[in-house]
Amino acid sequence: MKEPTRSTRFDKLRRLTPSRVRFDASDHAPGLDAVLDFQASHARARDAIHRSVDWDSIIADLAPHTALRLESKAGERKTYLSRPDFGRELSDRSLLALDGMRVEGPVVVLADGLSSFAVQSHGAALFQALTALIPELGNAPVFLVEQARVAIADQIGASVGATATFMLIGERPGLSVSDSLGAYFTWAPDPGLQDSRRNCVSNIHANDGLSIRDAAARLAWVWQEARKLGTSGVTLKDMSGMQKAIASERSGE
Amino acid sequence: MKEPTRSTRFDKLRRLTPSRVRFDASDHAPGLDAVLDFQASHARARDAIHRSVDWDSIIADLAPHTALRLESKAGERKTYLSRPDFGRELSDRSLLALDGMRVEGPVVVLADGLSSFAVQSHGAALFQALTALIPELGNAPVFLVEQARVAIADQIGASVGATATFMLIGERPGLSVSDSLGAYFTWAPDPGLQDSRRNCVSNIHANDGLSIRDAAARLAWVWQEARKLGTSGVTLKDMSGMQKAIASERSGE
Amino acid sequence: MATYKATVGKETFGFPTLAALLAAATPERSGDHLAGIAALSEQQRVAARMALADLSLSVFLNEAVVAYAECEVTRLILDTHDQTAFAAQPARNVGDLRNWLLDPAVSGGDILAASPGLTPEMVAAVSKLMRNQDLIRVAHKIEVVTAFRSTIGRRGTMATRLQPNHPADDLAGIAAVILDGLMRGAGDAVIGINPASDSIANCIRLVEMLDDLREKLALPTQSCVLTHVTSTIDMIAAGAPVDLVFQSIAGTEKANEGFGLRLADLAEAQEAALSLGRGTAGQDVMYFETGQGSALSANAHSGVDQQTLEARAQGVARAFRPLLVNTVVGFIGPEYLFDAKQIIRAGLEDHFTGKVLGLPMGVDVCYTNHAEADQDDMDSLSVLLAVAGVNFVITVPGSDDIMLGYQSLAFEDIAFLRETTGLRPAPEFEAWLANQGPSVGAQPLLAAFERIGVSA
Amino acid sequence: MATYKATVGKETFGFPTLAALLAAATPERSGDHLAGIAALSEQQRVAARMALADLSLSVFLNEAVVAYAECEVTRLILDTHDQTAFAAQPARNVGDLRNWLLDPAVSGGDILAASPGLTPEMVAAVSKLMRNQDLIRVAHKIEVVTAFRSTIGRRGTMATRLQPNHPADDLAGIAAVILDGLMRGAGDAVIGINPASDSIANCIRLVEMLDDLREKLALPTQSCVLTHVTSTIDMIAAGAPVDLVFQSIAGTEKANEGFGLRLADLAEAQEAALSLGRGTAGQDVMYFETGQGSALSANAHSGVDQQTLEARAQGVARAFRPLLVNTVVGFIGPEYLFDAKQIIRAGLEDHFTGKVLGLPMGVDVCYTNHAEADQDDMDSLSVLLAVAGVNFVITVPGSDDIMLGYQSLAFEDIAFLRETTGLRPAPEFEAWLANQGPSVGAQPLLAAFERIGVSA
Ligand code: B12
Ligand code: B12
Repeated sequence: MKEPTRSTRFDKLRRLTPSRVRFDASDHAPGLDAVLDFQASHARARDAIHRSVDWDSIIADLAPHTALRLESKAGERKTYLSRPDFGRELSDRSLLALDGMRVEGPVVVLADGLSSFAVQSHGAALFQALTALIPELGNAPVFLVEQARVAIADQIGASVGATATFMLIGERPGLSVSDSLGAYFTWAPDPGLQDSRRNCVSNIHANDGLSIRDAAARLAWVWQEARKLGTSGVTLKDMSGMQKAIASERSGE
Repeated sequence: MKEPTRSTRFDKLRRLTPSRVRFDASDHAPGLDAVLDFQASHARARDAIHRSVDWDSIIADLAPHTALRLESKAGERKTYLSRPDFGRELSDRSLLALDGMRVEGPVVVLADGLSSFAVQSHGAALFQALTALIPELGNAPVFLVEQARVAIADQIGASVGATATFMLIGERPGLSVSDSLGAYFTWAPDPGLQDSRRNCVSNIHANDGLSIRDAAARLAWVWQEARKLGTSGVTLKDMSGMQKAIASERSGE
Repeated sequence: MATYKATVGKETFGFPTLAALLAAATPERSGDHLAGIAALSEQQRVAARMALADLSLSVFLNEAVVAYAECEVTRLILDTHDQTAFAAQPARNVGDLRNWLLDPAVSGGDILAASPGLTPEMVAAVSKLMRNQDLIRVAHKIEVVTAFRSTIGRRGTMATRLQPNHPADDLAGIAAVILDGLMRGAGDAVIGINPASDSIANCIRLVEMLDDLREKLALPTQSCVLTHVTSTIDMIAAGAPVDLVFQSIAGTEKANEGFGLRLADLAEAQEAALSLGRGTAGQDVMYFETGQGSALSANAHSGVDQQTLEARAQGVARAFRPLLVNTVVGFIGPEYLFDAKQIIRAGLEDHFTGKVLGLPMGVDVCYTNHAEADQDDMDSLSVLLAVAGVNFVITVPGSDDIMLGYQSLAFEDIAFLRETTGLRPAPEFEAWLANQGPSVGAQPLLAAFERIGVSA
Repeated sequence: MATYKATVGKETFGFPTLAALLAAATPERSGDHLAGIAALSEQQRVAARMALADLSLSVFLNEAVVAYAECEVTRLILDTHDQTAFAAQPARNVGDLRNWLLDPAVSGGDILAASPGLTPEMVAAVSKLMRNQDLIRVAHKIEVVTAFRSTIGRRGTMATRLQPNHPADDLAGIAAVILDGLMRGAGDAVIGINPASDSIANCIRLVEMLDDLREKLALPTQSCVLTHVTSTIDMIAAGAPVDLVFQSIAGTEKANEGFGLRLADLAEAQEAALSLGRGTAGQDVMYFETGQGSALSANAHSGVDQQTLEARAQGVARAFRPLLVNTVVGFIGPEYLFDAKQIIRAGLEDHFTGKVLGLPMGVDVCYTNHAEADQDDMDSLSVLLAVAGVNFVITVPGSDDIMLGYQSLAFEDIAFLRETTGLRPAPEFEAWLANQGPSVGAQPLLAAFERIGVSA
């Protein structure tokens, strides 16, 4: 007995959505192929969360720019997952490493976040694309942070006196895409800021997501606007209508 | 509304068993007092497993006898619980500590096992009672082992050349008794021995269990028999009928 | 200085406030550890439960866990508390209440009659004294029936939300998922989309498409675009065919502020939706989502444990006669519910407290990839909820919500639950399904989809 | 050199033997880690499942996981394999078998007809491809009915073993617990004591007391003293009133050796018990217990994963027409089943494999204090098993077995399960309970206890 072959009758409908649609009116359990594919996706997504980043290869890809490795207070993955507050603060050692360092202009922070695959695959490339558009980013080392949450960029930026931070961080992996990078921009970083002070460019990945080029362009645009406004976040977004632009861009309208 | 007071009608029956009997024909859920008592017992039992032993106070209680602290390969509690094989072997450091040490006659090993409360409450007392009956035990230090399983006594005994081992170890805590000590006697200890080569005197505790005095007497008796037979375990037990003796002793027949 | 105390073994534990007592009594939860208010040992937890069992219910009417002056949720709860119903129910302390709820002689109707006299905090407190089986047993007794175009919550039935999300709000893509869901009998609670883009124009486009589809298919169900309540008001003003008003709600004023929400908005929206008179089987027009951790995630928890705050969010819901309320139980992540054990427990708690408060409770049986959970655990939770009598569950294609990045139940899980527990769809929807002939995938349905431009 | 392989993502994984493949495909289990045979990553586990899905069922007839020459359990399995039934069922590979079992058109009767053609290893293998819901769904279809004085396993019923253990085998203490259990409707599967002392004289004393009580109360149930099978043979020879023969069994000859057991002993004991002809509703006289981890704990696992070995133990059971078989799922400790997730999964697996093999499966829903589990988890597992159609569960007073130091279900859990799932006792027992009048605790029962010297 073979598994009932999936009817091709609905293939046109299937192409309309990336969802795991089935088009089958029976009371059957899902096919075994679908079940095993689901499990493989889940394994990959979990791997993305739990595997650590190969920072050396990222450092190589950042050349000729220099990088400085930092870590949060979370220490290990299990703590990171249950204590987001620790992920928002630098360890004492990392704080010491920044002691006395001053930077002119904005800085880039690359962080593992919830997906090591994301920063591994797209981190250096997005940085390179960004520096091409914002040369000032070349003045400072790139900060590579382990076990980090979005808000840790505030502490880094404030402690070196940066005018703004670009936080490029792994988003929580979904079942179908596990290497999605998120970029959070914050003008005048300061520990304790609300997320409403940030702008977010999300879903940067090669799988129907935002391309590196488009993401860099969008972030550069945010950077220009923020310089004019002297702030970032909700205010900036409201004025730009960026949100809509991204949505229509994605749906290809 | 008060919780229906437990009828006293069945108190006579209740005294017949230490079980959590209820004597209530209703379809009601158990009373809240019973539920909370259960939870308190569970907390205590788990505490007994996870709390570590205060070895210093045991060492004080062992005086004038000297003690040597050892540890298994298990390291921490979580590993201990999932890897009984590690609990049966000494760490490299502990092995080194035994290097060159020789002992005449039998030795006593005190170990945490699955209940720190057990060895804490009854370990030193049982040792003192035992030495009173078996003076040879005074010749060697008492070995105190952390994260240990029963079989680790084989390695200790063999490595110091002891003729026999008395392993006094915390039994897995039940809901109603969480400080029960088990004693395992092994003649001619050797790593890799089966449990069938040991004799067990179990349920040593103050809560309807075997008393320290009776346990010591029983173990001394096993020791005498083993010396005559030149072995321990199933053979010895079969000949002694000890099992029956203990059972009738307990049921007070 | 400890106001509440109890002794376990030889140790006496004290708890300075009602909030601290509740937090220590609650089953272990990563979010309460994160907030620094969880019990520090199992013994302390049992002590808190002992103190809680003896606590008079009237204490909850005098000591608010979040100050009355500072929080409109507290004001709503206390101002609408029904003294007569409170006096009429026989329990004097929290332990009594537990025993009364579990008493086989006490029916679901008795509980619903007492419900207006119980505050969310009382109900949260009593749940902390209950095992999973107690949460299931009590919820199982309570039948909360609501209706709009379908009738939801009747004993022996279990409905589903069909959630056809699409990352770019593509109409054809959404319609394809709806067809997939209908073919397997999903959608009797609601067909509800989370929009990727929140703009009102986009939301109107979505709701019009849903309404069109529903009319063409003569579907006895309701549609919803889950956008902000104020946007829905605007949509209604613009003449959009809005069936239900959706809103995420939380258990403190401050957390609702994070959602851009004041309680007055909800009343206004409810009135607007009612004015349309679109229901046929009934006129329950509100749909709420909640979820443990939302207040803490906005740093707006005021030292109250997340399960008590969840019950308070439900206290908000019951003021607005909802058609549907569901907890999105494992959505945010492991910092609030660490693993399957915590998700399962929270799901049963939220369902229980909601039902005792008289709500038409559904559950989004779900988890994220960074939580310690998998499909096996969702299978378990879904069966437990089916036995407990859940009104509805959320379903997506193949369990994978590609827009929100988390896993919920799949359309096909309904067949499993119906086969093993005997539960049936909402009656109007069941009749509609029967009309589709032996196979729902057959001609009438496909023809209707073709008429809206989606052809196979 | 890898005989079996599959690719996940970009990585190809190989598995040298059938045993290695099965071990890698099984859901995570601490015992398999302890044995050093567990999958090293989730990806590898999925790969093993993919390879397993494509594996022809005939491979199981040619490659024994424990060598035929060395193991009488393997010989029993292969020598009694029914080629005709195997050929008649439509599945050719393990994936097919999974689909066939789940097919709504395939009934429990169809599965039982195919069962003699399926080896325990095939059934273990297919379970590794199944989610919890699949294990429940298939088991739910299968009705295995057995009988001695009561009839056990009928659809819509769930029976219980009343386990009145006492640390000193005190007769009055045991009788008191039996009364407590009967008052709450426990005991229709068996009243079965684990003796504290194994001596034959003691066991006879116990079984005589049980029989006396049963007769005085006219109880339509059977009694059992769970001592070694060879002791039971001696008891029968000595004229003791033995209803059932008990034995713990494991999945390898070497592990059974650790129990002092040869398969021939079972046949001999069965014959002896049958010769007494004591059954009234039927003549099923064997009672077996199993439990994942028993072989590894005796260092007799031969590199086979613990769940496959459990199915092989069930393969032993089915050769002897048992009245009752149960897994003692969480008894040994966390080194085999680490936490509630593993215990729940193992409980559902053992129930599933047993049912597919045609066994009257019960489950001891239990845990020890060093495992990561609590009453909430047992509540969940017991509901899942009730929905799956478990034949019986074990019950002790207040969940606390004071003799064996672990927690099982409580007498009062039965009322909960019956109330929420509608399951009923064994029919003969239900009639007996009805005869006791409105309250089982009433006079007739107490009077009978008084006649044996236990008075309230
Ligand atoms: C988890 C999540 C949330 C959680 C965040 C709390 C938590 N405990 O993690 C909750 C549910 C509270 C949330 C709320 C919102 N979110 Co959100 N969220 C996400 C999600 C699913 C994952 C984020 C992630 O993985 N971060 C990485 C980890 C490592 O970062 P973290 O430090 O742990 O978490 C921080 C960020 O997640 C950040 N964050 C989360 N959402 C948003 C949204 C904006 C605009 C900003 C600036 C920051 C931000 O807040 C967290 C705490 O500092 C993303 C989808 C995605 N693919 O990324 C959407 C996403 C980022 N969120 C989005 C939106 C729109 C919102 C809301 C505005 C929704 C609303 N209408 O109310 C709110 C506002 C959030 C705020 N604080 O200002 C959009 C952003 C679109 C854009 N380009 O601007 C996304 C992309 C989803 C989508 N496609 O609709 N969100
Ligand atoms: C767990 C347990 C077992 C497990 C052990 C495996 C495991 N993974 O732990 C299993 C289920 C396999 C088992 C089997 C038996 N057990 Co046992 N077991 C226990 C129990 C409940 C707890 C033991 C404990 O906490 N040990 C402490 C930990 C730290 O030690 P460990 O190194 O982790 O585990 C070792 C010991 O437990 C030892 N062990 C376990 N049981 C026995 C029995 C004897 C006679 C000996 C010498 C050793 C021994 O074997 C383990 C592996 O080396 C005790 C009850 C109690 N209150 O102690 C009964 C108990 C010790 N067992 C008992 C008996 C009779 C047996 C059996 C002979 C039963 C039978 N008829 O088949 C078998 C034989 C065991 C053997 N290997 O020779 C009796 C002993 C009575 C006596 N005074 O001699 C006890 C007291 C229970 C009782 N009241 O009936 N047992």
